[in-house]
Amino acid sequence: QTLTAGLSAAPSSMDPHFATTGQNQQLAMNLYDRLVHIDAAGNFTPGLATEWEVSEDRLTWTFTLREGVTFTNGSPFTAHDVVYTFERIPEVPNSPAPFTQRLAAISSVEAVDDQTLVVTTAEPAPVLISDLATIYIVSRDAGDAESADFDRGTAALGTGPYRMVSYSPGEQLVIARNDDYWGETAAFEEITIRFLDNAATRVASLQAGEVDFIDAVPPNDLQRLSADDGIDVISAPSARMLYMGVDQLEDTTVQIDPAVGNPFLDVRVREALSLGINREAIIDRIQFGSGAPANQFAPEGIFGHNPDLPTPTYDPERARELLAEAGYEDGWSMTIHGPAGRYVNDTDVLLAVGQMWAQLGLDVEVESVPTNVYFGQATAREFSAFMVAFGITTGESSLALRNVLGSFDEDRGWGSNNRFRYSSPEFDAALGEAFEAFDDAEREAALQEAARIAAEDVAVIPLYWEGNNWAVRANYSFTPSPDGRSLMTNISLD
Amino acid sequence: MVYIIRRLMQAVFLAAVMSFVVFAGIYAVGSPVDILIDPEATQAERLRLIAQMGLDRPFHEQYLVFMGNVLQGDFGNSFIYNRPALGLILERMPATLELAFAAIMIAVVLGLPLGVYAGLRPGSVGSQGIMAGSILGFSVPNFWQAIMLIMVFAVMLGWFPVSGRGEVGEFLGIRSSLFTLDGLQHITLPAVNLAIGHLALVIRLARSGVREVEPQDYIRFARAKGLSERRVVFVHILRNILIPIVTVVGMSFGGLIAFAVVTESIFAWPGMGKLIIDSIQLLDRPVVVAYLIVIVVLFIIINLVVDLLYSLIDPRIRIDGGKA
Amino acid sequence: MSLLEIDNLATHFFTDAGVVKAIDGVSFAVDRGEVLAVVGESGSGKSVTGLSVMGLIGAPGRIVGGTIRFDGTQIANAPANQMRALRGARIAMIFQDPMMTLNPVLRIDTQMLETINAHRRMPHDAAWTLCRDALGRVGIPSPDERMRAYPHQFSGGMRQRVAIAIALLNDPDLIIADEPTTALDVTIQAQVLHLMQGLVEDRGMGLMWVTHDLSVVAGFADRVAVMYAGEVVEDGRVDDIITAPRHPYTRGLIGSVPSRNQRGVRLAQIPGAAPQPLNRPKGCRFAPRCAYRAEGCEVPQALRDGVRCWRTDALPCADQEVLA
Amino acid sequence: MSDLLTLDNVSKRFSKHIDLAGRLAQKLGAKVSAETVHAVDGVSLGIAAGEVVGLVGESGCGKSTLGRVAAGIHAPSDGEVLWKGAPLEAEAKARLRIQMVFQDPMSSINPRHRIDRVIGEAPVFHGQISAGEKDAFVADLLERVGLDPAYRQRYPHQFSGGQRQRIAIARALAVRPELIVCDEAVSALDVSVQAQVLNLFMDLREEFGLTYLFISHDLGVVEHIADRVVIMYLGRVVESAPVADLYREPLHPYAQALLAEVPRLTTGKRRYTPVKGEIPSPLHPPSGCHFHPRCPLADDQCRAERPALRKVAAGRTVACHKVA
Amino acid sequence: MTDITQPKTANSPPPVATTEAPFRRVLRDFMRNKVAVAGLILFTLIVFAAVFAPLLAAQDPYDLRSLNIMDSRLSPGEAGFTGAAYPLGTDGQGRDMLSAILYGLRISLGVGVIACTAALMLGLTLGLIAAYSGGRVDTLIMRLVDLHLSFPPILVALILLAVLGRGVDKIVFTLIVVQWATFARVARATALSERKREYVEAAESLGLSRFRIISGHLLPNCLPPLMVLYTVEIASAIALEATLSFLGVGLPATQPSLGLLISNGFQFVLSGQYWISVFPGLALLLLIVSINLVGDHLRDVLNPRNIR
Ligand SMILES: Nc1ncnc2c1ncn2[C@@H]1O[C@H](COP(=O)(O)OP(=O)(O)OP(=O)(O)O)[C@@H](O)[C@H]1O
Ligand SMILES: Nc1ncnc2c1ncn2[C@@H]1O[C@H](COP(=O)(O)OP(=O)(O)OP(=O)(O)O)[C@@H](O)[C@H]1O
Ligand SMILES: [Mg+2]
Ligand SMILES: [Mg+2]
Ligand code: NI
Repeated sequence: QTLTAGLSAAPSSMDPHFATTGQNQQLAMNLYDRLVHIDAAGNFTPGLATEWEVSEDRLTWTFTLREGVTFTNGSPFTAHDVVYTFERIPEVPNSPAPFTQRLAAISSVEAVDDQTLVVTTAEPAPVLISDLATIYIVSRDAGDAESADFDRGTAALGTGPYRMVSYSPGEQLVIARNDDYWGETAAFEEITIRFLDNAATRVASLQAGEVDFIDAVPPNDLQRLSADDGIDVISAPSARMLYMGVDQLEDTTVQIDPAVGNPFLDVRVREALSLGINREAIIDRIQFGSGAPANQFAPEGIFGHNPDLPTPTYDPERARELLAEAGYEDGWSMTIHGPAGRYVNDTDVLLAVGQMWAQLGLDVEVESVPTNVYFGQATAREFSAFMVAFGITTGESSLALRNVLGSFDEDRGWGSNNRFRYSSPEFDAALGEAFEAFDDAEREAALQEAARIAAEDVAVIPLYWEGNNWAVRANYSFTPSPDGRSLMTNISLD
Repeated sequence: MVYIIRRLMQAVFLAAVMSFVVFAGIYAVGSPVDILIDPEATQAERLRLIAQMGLDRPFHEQYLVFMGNVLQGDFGNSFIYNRPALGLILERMPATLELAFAAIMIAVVLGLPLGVYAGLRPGSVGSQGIMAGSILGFSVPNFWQAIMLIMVFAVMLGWFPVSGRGEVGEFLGIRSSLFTLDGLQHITLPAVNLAIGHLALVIRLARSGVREVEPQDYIRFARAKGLSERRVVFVHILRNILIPIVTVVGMSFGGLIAFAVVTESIFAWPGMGKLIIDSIQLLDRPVVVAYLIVIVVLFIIINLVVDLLYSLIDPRIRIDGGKA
Repeated sequence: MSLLEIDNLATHFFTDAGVVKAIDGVSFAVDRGEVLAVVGESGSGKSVTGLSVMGLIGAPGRIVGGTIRFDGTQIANAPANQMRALRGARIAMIFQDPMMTLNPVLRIDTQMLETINAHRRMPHDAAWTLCRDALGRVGIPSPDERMRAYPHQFSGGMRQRVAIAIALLNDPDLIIADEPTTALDVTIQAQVLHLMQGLVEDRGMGLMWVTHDLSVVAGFADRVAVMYAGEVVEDGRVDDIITAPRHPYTRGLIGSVPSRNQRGVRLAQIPGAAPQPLNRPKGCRFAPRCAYRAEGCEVPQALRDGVRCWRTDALPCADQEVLA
Repeated sequence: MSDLLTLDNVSKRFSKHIDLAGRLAQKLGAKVSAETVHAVDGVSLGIAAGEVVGLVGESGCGKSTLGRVAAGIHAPSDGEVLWKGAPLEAEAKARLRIQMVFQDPMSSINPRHRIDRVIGEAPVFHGQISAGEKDAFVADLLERVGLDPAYRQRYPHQFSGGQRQRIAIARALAVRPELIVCDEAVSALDVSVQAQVLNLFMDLREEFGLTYLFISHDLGVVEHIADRVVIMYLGRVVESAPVADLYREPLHPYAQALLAEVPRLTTGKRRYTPVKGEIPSPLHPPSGCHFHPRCPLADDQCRAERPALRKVAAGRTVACHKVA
Repeated sequence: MTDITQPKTANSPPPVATTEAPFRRVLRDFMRNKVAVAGLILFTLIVFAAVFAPLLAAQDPYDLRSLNIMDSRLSPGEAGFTGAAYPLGTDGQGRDMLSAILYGLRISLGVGVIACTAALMLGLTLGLIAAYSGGRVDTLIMRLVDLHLSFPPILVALILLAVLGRGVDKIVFTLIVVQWATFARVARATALSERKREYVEAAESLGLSRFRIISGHLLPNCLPPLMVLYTVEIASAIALEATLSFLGVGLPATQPSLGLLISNGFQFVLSGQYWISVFPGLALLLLIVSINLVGDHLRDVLNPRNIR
């Protein structure tokens, strides 16, 4: 049995250590294995490590590695390979999304024997396990391989369910079943993964039977594909939240007349803007029902989700009242910004937001900026109200909260995505607690508290969690995973 | 000789100017780091990346370093793919070239006979149909045609695959999808898409060429010699109308490579066009500059070939110095 | 029976603007070994006459009346195959502009050999020798090399000689020469005239020599047919026509030639200009310009006794008139 | 001298210079040379007031170029042009005193201007007449050249060739010239119309006391209208003589050949015995006397040495080693 | 006999049948071809619709307040939230397609015409200067043109727009940059061949000024081929703008040109909401075809070989 899949995003490299980006990782997952796995419920399960324990002082981790595992070149998997991998990661150059952060806590690694690995951290690091669940182990036979050697396949030595057959950048990746895989035998003998970034092409290819599976089904095609008997559509919510960031730094803001001041400093205004957005309509009319109204970064199922937060309901009356209360009954003029082509139907969503705010009495211009310029300008704080998204890939909300909502502080590494400069000591304190807590329950409570504070402050104006959609030919089935990746291992033939 | 030197000088000049303009342009747009960088990354990682890519240095320094490397044949690594930019482009060039070639073939093989027919029988219904078709072909935007082709031939009729390059065969050491049945199936729609505009152009050129050449005395003389109509048309007329056609086909070969940007992105054809548009969007400067330089070189080669063809077709033209 | 007999030939062009009666009443005959000069001003229909004989009138033109007998067979509007077999084999034609009669992109040998191959089977070597000898005969130095040259490598006079050589390749019975020397310089014109003179004498073929300049053929032709506005107005032996022109137009024509008149003296001139073929006078076409116009000139004239003028006998003595 | 216009040892060269690429190629050992055409090569000529000087020679011998130099359109590369003894260059007004009439009445009149602008523009521009006088002025001029003044609102294409030539003459007369350079002014016209225009020239000469430099390749025309004839061969004057003398007894071998070949309206068969050889290319003229390769009298001296233009009799000069 | 020797009797009326001015002749020849006339009528209608779009359109599609997202993707003729029917349906934002197309035509046509006119003027000026001056000026200008023409317009535009960003002014600028060279080259070529004509020499020998010769004599004679090019280039500018919009650069999303409308609707084509893409597509097609029809026939009519 073979499978041909059409994926929307091509990887930047087949080097599993090059970038943490989803499109790279979801492919690496087929070829390489990790010490620890995460199951659908978010629990850590044994991978290449069969068991692990933490010392009393919570600084030393001892991993017992699985026996009898071999790499695709036949050499056995040992602790030395793990050491090699950990040492290689910081050496990979030019990575836009390096793994270094994931190994930052580690102060040393040691292969005690072939099957025993000891990891020491400088400080107690509760997130180590979840970080290790993203590190792919490569055979030390790869030597000083460069990223290009992984593309060519010469260094692509893993222990995953598949092995690499061929890769043409931007075009396709062919992988074949790894018969020596220690786990469940893979479902397909060979998989051809084609990179089809044009949505219409992707859908047409599925319909024409050229591919059996596609991801990122454009929402507008959902209905039609569902109606097709030969095709099944699978939808799942994702952990990527779109939101409007509004500048809260100073008394004035770039896109608004200084005479008006900076209305966003007033929490009533922020709340009004949030109440003025008809999230259901956006999801229904623009996203064709794909996605869910959002109230916080972590959707249900993500560690740190606060189930008690209400979702803002569309209430233009109340919104206008609040604006009036804040002294802005006549509104103000401004341009709102969003990227063009970065998120699903992003320009349309932004236009809809503009429409809705215009109906609150604001004089809104909408500008969607090509992605390549957009983020630079956003970072340079050239926008006053702008649309961005943050997707949680680690299974918990801590990074999202720290990077997006934490007070901007370069030295501390907080608030790197806080382009609108929300800053709340309470929030920072709550989040800080979460980063120190070793106990899961304690951490969860801290994260939930932080989420609550942010929601009450209307730190950002949440829009919706993007929906993920896949489609398969009817004789295949696909089970989405919580991280929203398109994993070949989740596809099977009926 | 003079001609070749002149061409080379032009090429070097062109490449230098282009590379500077593009380099400066992309510098002006912004830093790729902002697009590339993982939202989860810290400031330290960000700075490290900027330093690694050499983006922290002043503009002129970046440019000089880049040009220095270029002179040694190194165009730098792609910011995104982390691989040599030139290699990345050369890897994808065959696919684009083969697409452009297939399109040119279609345009010429279909366009020439149709145009000659329309030129020989200007009033007939057939030729008016051809001309109407060519105006249409001229007018319909490329991307729109592509969508329609996919809709009709791939999705509705299922005759051709929607996307991709298909199987690649090897013949005489050249790897191309033109050598396999599967490959041919795959290339048909994109090649047709790319060809339509140029087909229309070739038809027009052929038609006006015939209308120009036919009343000439040497065609009359050929007829007066008692030659068969076939020989008159295929030898005497055709040879004479080839010049403008070769020019335009040659020029448009470059254009095709560029227009492949649209076709490639719609048909998911793994060529340079798709790469370049992504690269421009992601500000992958080394790739964009390398691409342009490769294009300049291609253009020079094409122009040379066209000029050589000229002197083959038209003995009056000498390579070094225009008309004799 | 003459070699070529044209009787009341009419060829019209059916254009958008109306029917252009290019020729309308052309009659004359050419015998073997005879040189007939067809003389007339620009637009009088000389070339159309020649092309009509060759069957080379293309759309929108058509022979609409009259007969052309070649060697006894009627060939006006003959089927294409029949004409093709005659053209280049038994009737050959040479055109005015030597720059344009040879196909610029084909080698001389190609253009010569195809003329032979179109009409008879012959081994390549023999055909080649034949061609080379033909070139030699028209006075092209080192014909072996020249066979491989392209037309642009020849001067105008040489090209015209090559064209003549091609016309002679298949030993035609009749040659139609459409102003073959008009574009040439005096000394080169003399070379061509010399050549043609020799050929006609040696081979005894018929020659129809079209020209607008009576003096060119004065010492060369046997007979002259004078054309005006699409019809032959006078036809006779060359000496008779020069010494005693009988049609007023012929008189004017001869009177206008400067070298015949004394220096500095006003030239005899015909007022006005030849009528446009779309709106010609109803009756005698020359009447509006005619000095001897009288009542009775409003009816179309017939060619009687070699003149198309009913008053020819009433005209004053020619010599007196010219000096007037 | 009382000459109106004097050309003193005037030369005109057209050269294609070598560019940077060419020089590079030269360094690399390629044969690259600047190509220079000596269109006019050391010509001295005086034109007296009221005189008609005929300038004859074969195509490409530099007649037009000389005419343009004389009219001040081209600056000479060497030598001097004097107007009434003073350098022509210096005086803008003097240049208006010399006007040209060109060969092709189709291209010598701006097709987009109405006749009144064609004729009236320059005098108004130079302030010779006021804008208000223009209409009457143009009407008057049209009448003088034999055209109905009512036509002055028409466009050039609405006139026949002869009429257009009259318009061109009127345009030249409009700025009150003293010398008119007629460059093949009647060559493109039919014989009957040519006679009309020649007559007009003669009439105007009398009426306005004009001086002509009358360029033509038609010896008959020149004989008719000129007082003195200058014969050029490949950029040089070979003979200059009063018209009667020259036609009675040409001295230079080239002049002899040329006059022998002139077609004449005479009766009786005539043998053409042309000079052999082609006209050499002005790019690579023969050494010594340019005519030597075709000259029956040529010897070593002719091959090596350029013959000077010598005075052989009153008003007669010849450039030939062989003429006593 | 007197008439034979009397020179001034050449006053016979002009034998040439046509008595109209060149422009009228062109017009008459043009009118003879029905297809071309149809193209002209169509083009005039489109221009009319574009110019008066604000009066004709039911809605101002650029005004966010007048849009209602609840009305999005209504099929042609369907009534919306507020009860008003949309003759050609609505797009994903709830824009009335008819209004959007009218406004889109306005933008597309405006961009094409303005850009081409500017490019024509620039190219013409430079081309004429190059042709008339010759020498170094000529070389310099022509090298520049060569440089330009050896780059496919779409690439130049893509890069330029990446640098400039979005906006009507920016796309107009880009189109000018992309097109001037073509005009310059053609202008120079025609000017060079016109220059060889003797009427220019005649003007020189009449002592007219340089400026007058270039502007009064050369220029009008160089215009016909340029006018043909101009029409064709307008069409190609419009198509290029559409392509660029399709590729996501060029015009801002709030001011959709036809190209942008098509591209926005592209995603809906396969899902059945054909009207969002097809109607603007048809409008674009009609516009370009009509321009090409006019230009094409103009070429035939202005062909010097047809002018007798
Ligand atoms: N293809 C054509 N379509 C329409 N009219 C034509 C065509 N060919 C010739 N004519 C007309 O027929 C008439 C005779 O033309 P023809 O070429 O025979 O003149 P000619 O005597 O050879 O003149 P010239 O001395 O200029 O060669 C002309 O008025 C011309 O306009
Ligand atoms: N502008 C120019 N550039 C280069 N060469 C030129 C130019 N004008 C004339 N020549 C060359 O100068 C020589 C003389 O040309 P010119 O036109 O004076 O000859 P002509 O005697 O008038 O010939 P014709 O009888 O054909 O008009 C020719 O070889 C021509 O090629
Ligand atoms: Mg003729
Ligand atoms: Mg000349
Ligand atoms: Ni009388």
